[in-house]
Amino acid sequence: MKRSTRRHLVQGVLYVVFIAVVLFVVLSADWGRIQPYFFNLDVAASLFPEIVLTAAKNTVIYTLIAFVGGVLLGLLLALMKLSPVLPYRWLATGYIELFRGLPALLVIFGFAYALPIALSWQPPGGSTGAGLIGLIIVSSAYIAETIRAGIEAVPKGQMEAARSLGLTPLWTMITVILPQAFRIITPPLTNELVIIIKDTSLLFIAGMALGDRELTVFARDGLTSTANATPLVIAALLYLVITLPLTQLVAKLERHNKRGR
Amino acid sequence: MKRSTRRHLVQGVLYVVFIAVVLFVVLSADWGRIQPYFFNLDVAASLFPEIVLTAAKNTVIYTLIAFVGGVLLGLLLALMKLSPVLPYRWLATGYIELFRGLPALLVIFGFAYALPIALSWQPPGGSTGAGLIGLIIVSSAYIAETIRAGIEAVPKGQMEAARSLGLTPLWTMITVILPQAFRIITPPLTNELVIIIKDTSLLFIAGMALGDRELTVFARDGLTSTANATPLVIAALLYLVITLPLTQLVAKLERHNKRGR
Amino acid sequence: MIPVSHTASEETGRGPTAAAPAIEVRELCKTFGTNAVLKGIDFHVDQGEVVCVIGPSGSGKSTLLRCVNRLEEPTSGTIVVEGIDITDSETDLDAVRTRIGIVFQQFNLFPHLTVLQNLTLAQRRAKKRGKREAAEVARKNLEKVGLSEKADAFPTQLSGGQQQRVAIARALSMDPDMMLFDEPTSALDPELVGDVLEVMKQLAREGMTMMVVTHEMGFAREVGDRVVFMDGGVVVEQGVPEDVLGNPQHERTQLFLSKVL
Amino acid sequence: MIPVSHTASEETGRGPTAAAPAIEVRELCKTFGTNAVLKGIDFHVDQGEVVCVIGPSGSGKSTLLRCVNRLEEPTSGTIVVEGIDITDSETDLDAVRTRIGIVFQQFNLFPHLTVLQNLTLAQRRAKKRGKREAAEVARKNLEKVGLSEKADAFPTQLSGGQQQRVAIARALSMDPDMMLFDEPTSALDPELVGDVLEVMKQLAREGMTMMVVTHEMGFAREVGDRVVFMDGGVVVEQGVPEDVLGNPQHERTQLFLSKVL
Amino acid sequence: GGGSDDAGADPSAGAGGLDLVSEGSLTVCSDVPYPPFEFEENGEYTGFDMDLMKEVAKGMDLEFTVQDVGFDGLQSGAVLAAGQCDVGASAVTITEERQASLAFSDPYYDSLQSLLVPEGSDIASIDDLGKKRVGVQQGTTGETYTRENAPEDTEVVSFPSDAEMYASIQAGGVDALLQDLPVNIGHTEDGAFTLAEEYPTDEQYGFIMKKDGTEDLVAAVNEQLTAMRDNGRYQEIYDSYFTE
Ligand SMILES: Nc1ncnc2c1ncn2[C@@H]1O[C@H](COP(=O)(O)OP(=O)(O)OP(=O)(O)O)[C@@H](O)[C@H]1O
Ligand SMILES: Nc1ncnc2c1ncn2[C@@H]1O[C@H](COP(=O)(O)OP(=O)(O)OP(=O)(O)O)[C@@H](O)[C@H]1O
Ligand SMILES: [Mg+2]
Ligand SMILES: [Mg+2]
Repeated sequence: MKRSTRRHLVQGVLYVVFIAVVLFVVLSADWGRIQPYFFNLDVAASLFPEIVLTAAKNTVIYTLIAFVGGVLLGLLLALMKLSPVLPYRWLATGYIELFRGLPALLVIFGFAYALPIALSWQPPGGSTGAGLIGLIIVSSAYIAETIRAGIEAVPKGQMEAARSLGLTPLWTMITVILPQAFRIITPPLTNELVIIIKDTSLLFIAGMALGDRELTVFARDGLTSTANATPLVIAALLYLVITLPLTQLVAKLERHNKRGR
Repeated sequence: MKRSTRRHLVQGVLYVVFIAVVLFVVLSADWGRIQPYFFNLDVAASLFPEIVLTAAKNTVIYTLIAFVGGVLLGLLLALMKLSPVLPYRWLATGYIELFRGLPALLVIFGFAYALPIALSWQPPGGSTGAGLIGLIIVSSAYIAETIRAGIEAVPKGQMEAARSLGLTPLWTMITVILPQAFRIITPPLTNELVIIIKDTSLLFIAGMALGDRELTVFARDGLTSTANATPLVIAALLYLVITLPLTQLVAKLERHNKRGR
Repeated sequence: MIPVSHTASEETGRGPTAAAPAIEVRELCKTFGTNAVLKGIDFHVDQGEVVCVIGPSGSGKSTLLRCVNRLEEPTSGTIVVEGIDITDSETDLDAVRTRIGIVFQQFNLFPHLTVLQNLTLAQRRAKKRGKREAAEVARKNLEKVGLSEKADAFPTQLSGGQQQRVAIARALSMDPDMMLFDEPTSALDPELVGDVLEVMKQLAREGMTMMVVTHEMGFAREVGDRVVFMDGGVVVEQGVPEDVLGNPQHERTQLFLSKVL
Repeated sequence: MIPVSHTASEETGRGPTAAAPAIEVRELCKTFGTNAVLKGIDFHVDQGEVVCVIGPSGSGKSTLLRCVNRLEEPTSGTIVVEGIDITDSETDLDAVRTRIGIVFQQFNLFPHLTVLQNLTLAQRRAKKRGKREAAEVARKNLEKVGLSEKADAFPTQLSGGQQQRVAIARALSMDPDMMLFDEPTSALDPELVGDVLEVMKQLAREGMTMMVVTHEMGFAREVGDRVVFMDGGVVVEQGVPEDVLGNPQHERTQLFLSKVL
Repeated sequence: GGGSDDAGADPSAGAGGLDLVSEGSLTVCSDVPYPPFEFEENGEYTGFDMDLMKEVAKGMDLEFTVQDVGFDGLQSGAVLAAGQCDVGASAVTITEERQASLAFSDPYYDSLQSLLVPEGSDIASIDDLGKKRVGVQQGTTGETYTRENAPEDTEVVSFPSDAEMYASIQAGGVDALLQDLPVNIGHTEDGAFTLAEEYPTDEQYGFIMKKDGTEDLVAAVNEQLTAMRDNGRYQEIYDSYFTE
């Protein structure tokens, strides 16, 4: 038997096994039993349009706030971590290690409750505002590492060329390093954005007013009042509607970068 | 004024501002008000040794199960995504996009409840077992992308050199590509491990028997029964005890890799 | 998709025959997307002949060489290696490849394996040689390139020139019938070029069939039996070195030589 | 930490004087960790002189050149550029650097800026030139290197030789008093080397002070006023090109030249 | 299972009539802890709901097994549909909407709500909540009651569980909590908070079961509840949790 023939045979067998597995899973599932709990049409209909106009909208707003805040704070932390000044480096490292090591749930809880107790200060935006501060803190720790990696990925020669032209360190950073760093990290940064979209579901731990509800809280409200899991499924679909275009964008950017190399 | 003098001055001012901010935060915090609610010694004492022997232990066990499962499934998905066979690529891409786009919370919920209903099948380990399947599914989607990136980061010349020596594609993958890919991705893979440690806190959505509780469930139960946040603080510290050595390891590996280049 | 001509293999049968040229390329075309890189190449290397291929950057030299062992899929045309039509989809490529040694500009040693393991891997997996036999062959070839004492070193511990000599020894360990070189000295510091060229001259003296893409005109003049000048995806001129290098007929050849000599 | 001698600047005052050499290096030592790379270099370049530095890989040529504008921090020794002691911590390095043009082996163009923007950036930020004046100077220098028509191209759209000529034009746009070159043609395809050398010869004819680290012995012989041979971190031999290249005194020089000529 | 022999007093709950998830035992799902309805003490599940179900199981001659499940799985009825347990006992309010998806037992507890405020607060009744922030637990009677009875301009903040609510009132995030009376009583113990008002609601708690195919189980549970009320066992348990 020739090798190429054998290879075709192996490939054929793999195909058959693969299709068999898919068929088995699909057929052995009792779709009729799932449907009333997970795809109840009446329940689904009762969620609209509010689930989009309030819940999805709030998810997007919270995501943008946490992302913009995270990028600004993250940029500061990244520069501190790369700074020659030792205490800055320590502070940034400690901050990043701390907030990357803790579950976001606990951090949000801490900021929502410990901060007001400690400082006798109510953050703007009430409980959601406090939760958002926690989310910004967590995301900035991750984003700081992404930005630092981006800065370090800019070839050292760029810095040297800029400095030997007489540019100051600040101007070098602004005009030469950061523009390239942000281009390099657009894919991982978009990934951070997707992660934040999903982490907004943790804001609930800080408590939420009716008009402030995002997708997960809204879905859980629906779940308790209807005693049915359909709201979670609808929420899941809406998450995909928001995140999938972004992950597609990341994939496209990565392909683009690869070609550019 | 000489430039270097000016630079020293600017740096000095920055220092002063920085120390002032730190002092302000420390002094304006009312530590006396925080202490009884967040560091109650009696409450803390009542948590031991169970919080270590049961909760932390379970967290570690769940993490290992989800990580090993995630790496095995992720490797399969990565190879499928790089395969020349179109349906494999589609399936892997769809799977990865789906489970990276959904909040882990919803996926765990789905697997904990939809799977048993649909298949009339109780996963081993009860609700925790079902939740773990969800966690494996989610982590495998992320790990697949990490492994794929690792494989693609192995210089193309390695594959070409191996193939032109007459090695088959399978042997090339096993003896040449994967060993290098895994070396490259040790840092991001360790990061995935840290993320999984923290994501085990989401297993609470699947519910948990007394002996199966991990750190977050244990701490939240403690919070409710003691009406005090000390259990959360202790849990946070224990998370750091588990994650910090790992993040340190990642940092060390990254420094090492950089030097090696 | 790939027009396949069986004539060559029908005439000569499988396996090398004294009469057949080592490499015979007929009307080879290769297109990347819309970029026609090879535009109908007719080219051959006789048994025991040393052919040097020269030409400007982008003229298609590497692509031609890579087509010869199907690292690139030809768009059309026929390539017959020792009487075997390698554009035929039934041909066992892995077996043919063990008979063609290739050395690239980038040395492409396997960085995770020692020098000895680099030399034995393909012997054992593709040639199914035993451990002892493979090591014996490897040591013999390491001695040939003057690096016996480096058997247990890792590639990164060697200088560029040493790495390239190991790459040659690795290719020789498969007992190839011919060796292809793609600018083997371009990535080397000038003072390390000599050692590599010396090894190649030695090979030529021993009667190895060789196809060498190079910018080293001195080597081409001294060692080459024939020089082929390529430009824009076609063979512009070929002949004995004295003619092509000393008295070029075509304008393009004259222009190129005026720049590099 | 860095021993500083004020004698040079005290003797000559600030600013260039006709008598002072353009570059004067005295007892320069540079250690990386435990690796002594420069072991007491005494070296100078006079106004209008073209000095070529040759030597084997790792001998410290690049390190010497990089010390001259403090891209590397000298471990000990003095470097006086146009009468200004640049190892003095009070020296405004950015101002000195605008007077020293550097061209690297890797062209280090800013990939996110057009050719024109590459040439105007430092003029505007470091020399505070107006937009129009900067563009004018840039165009003048682009014409000088024969690339007027590429002003609006991005670096990736240029060949290696064109990129290197842009890098030269960028350095010239700062109106430097001297130019340092670090193997400016090593990263180029052989047929692109000529254009770059031509631009450099033109510069030399115009009387530019130049320090050129190179492997191009032809250039050194034709253009160099003096050739300096370095090995193992010391200057082994120097003199007019005919002597050093044609009739080397030291064994190490002879060995090196026998390999590269 | 052998257990149903004894319950054979009622012909409708005859042997084999109950399709239990684990033969011979009554598996009860609950979202623990929610004191005093369900909580853990010395490694055992206890509380009002738990003690009642323990009696029910005993009366049906079944083993009593508890599964601690998450809030979402329980409230959506998914744990019942997924076959993890037979009965849900977790202070679930009987509502018409839920009855469309779940089967309820007879009511076993009249929901009493109350308003918790910090000591010295100027909130004396639900009518003072205007422009104030009041914390409620998602999916509870307290939440519904607040939305229906508090002034229009009250800001109602919902929380995943009582733990976060209590944390929030301490942090000053909310000015009052409207919650099950027994739960709020627990929060008055250290003296920082006090009860401003109590509200009888016309809502009641019931045990939940799967919607379809559990008619026999519902009847059997109801029968036990009736028997407990008749023989005074219900009052005994009630008093141990809700009367000083
Ligand atoms: N994988 C590929 N995809 C697309 N284009 C390619 C690919 N490989 C080579 N090319 C293009 O084919 C042309 C010829 O490339 P090739 O490497 O054969 O030239 P060469 O003569 O070897 O040049 P050099 O001396 O620079 O190595 C170039 O224009 C190159 O851009
Ligand atoms: N940043 C650095 N850190 C540590 N060692 C360094 C660094 N830069 C250079 N070296 C070491 O200093 C020595 C001299 O390097 P240098 O680049 O000056 O040599 P060179 O003469 O320019 O060689 P080449 O011809 O290869 O460019 C080398 O051994 C190198 O490994
Ligand atoms: Mg090539
Ligand atoms: Mg150098």
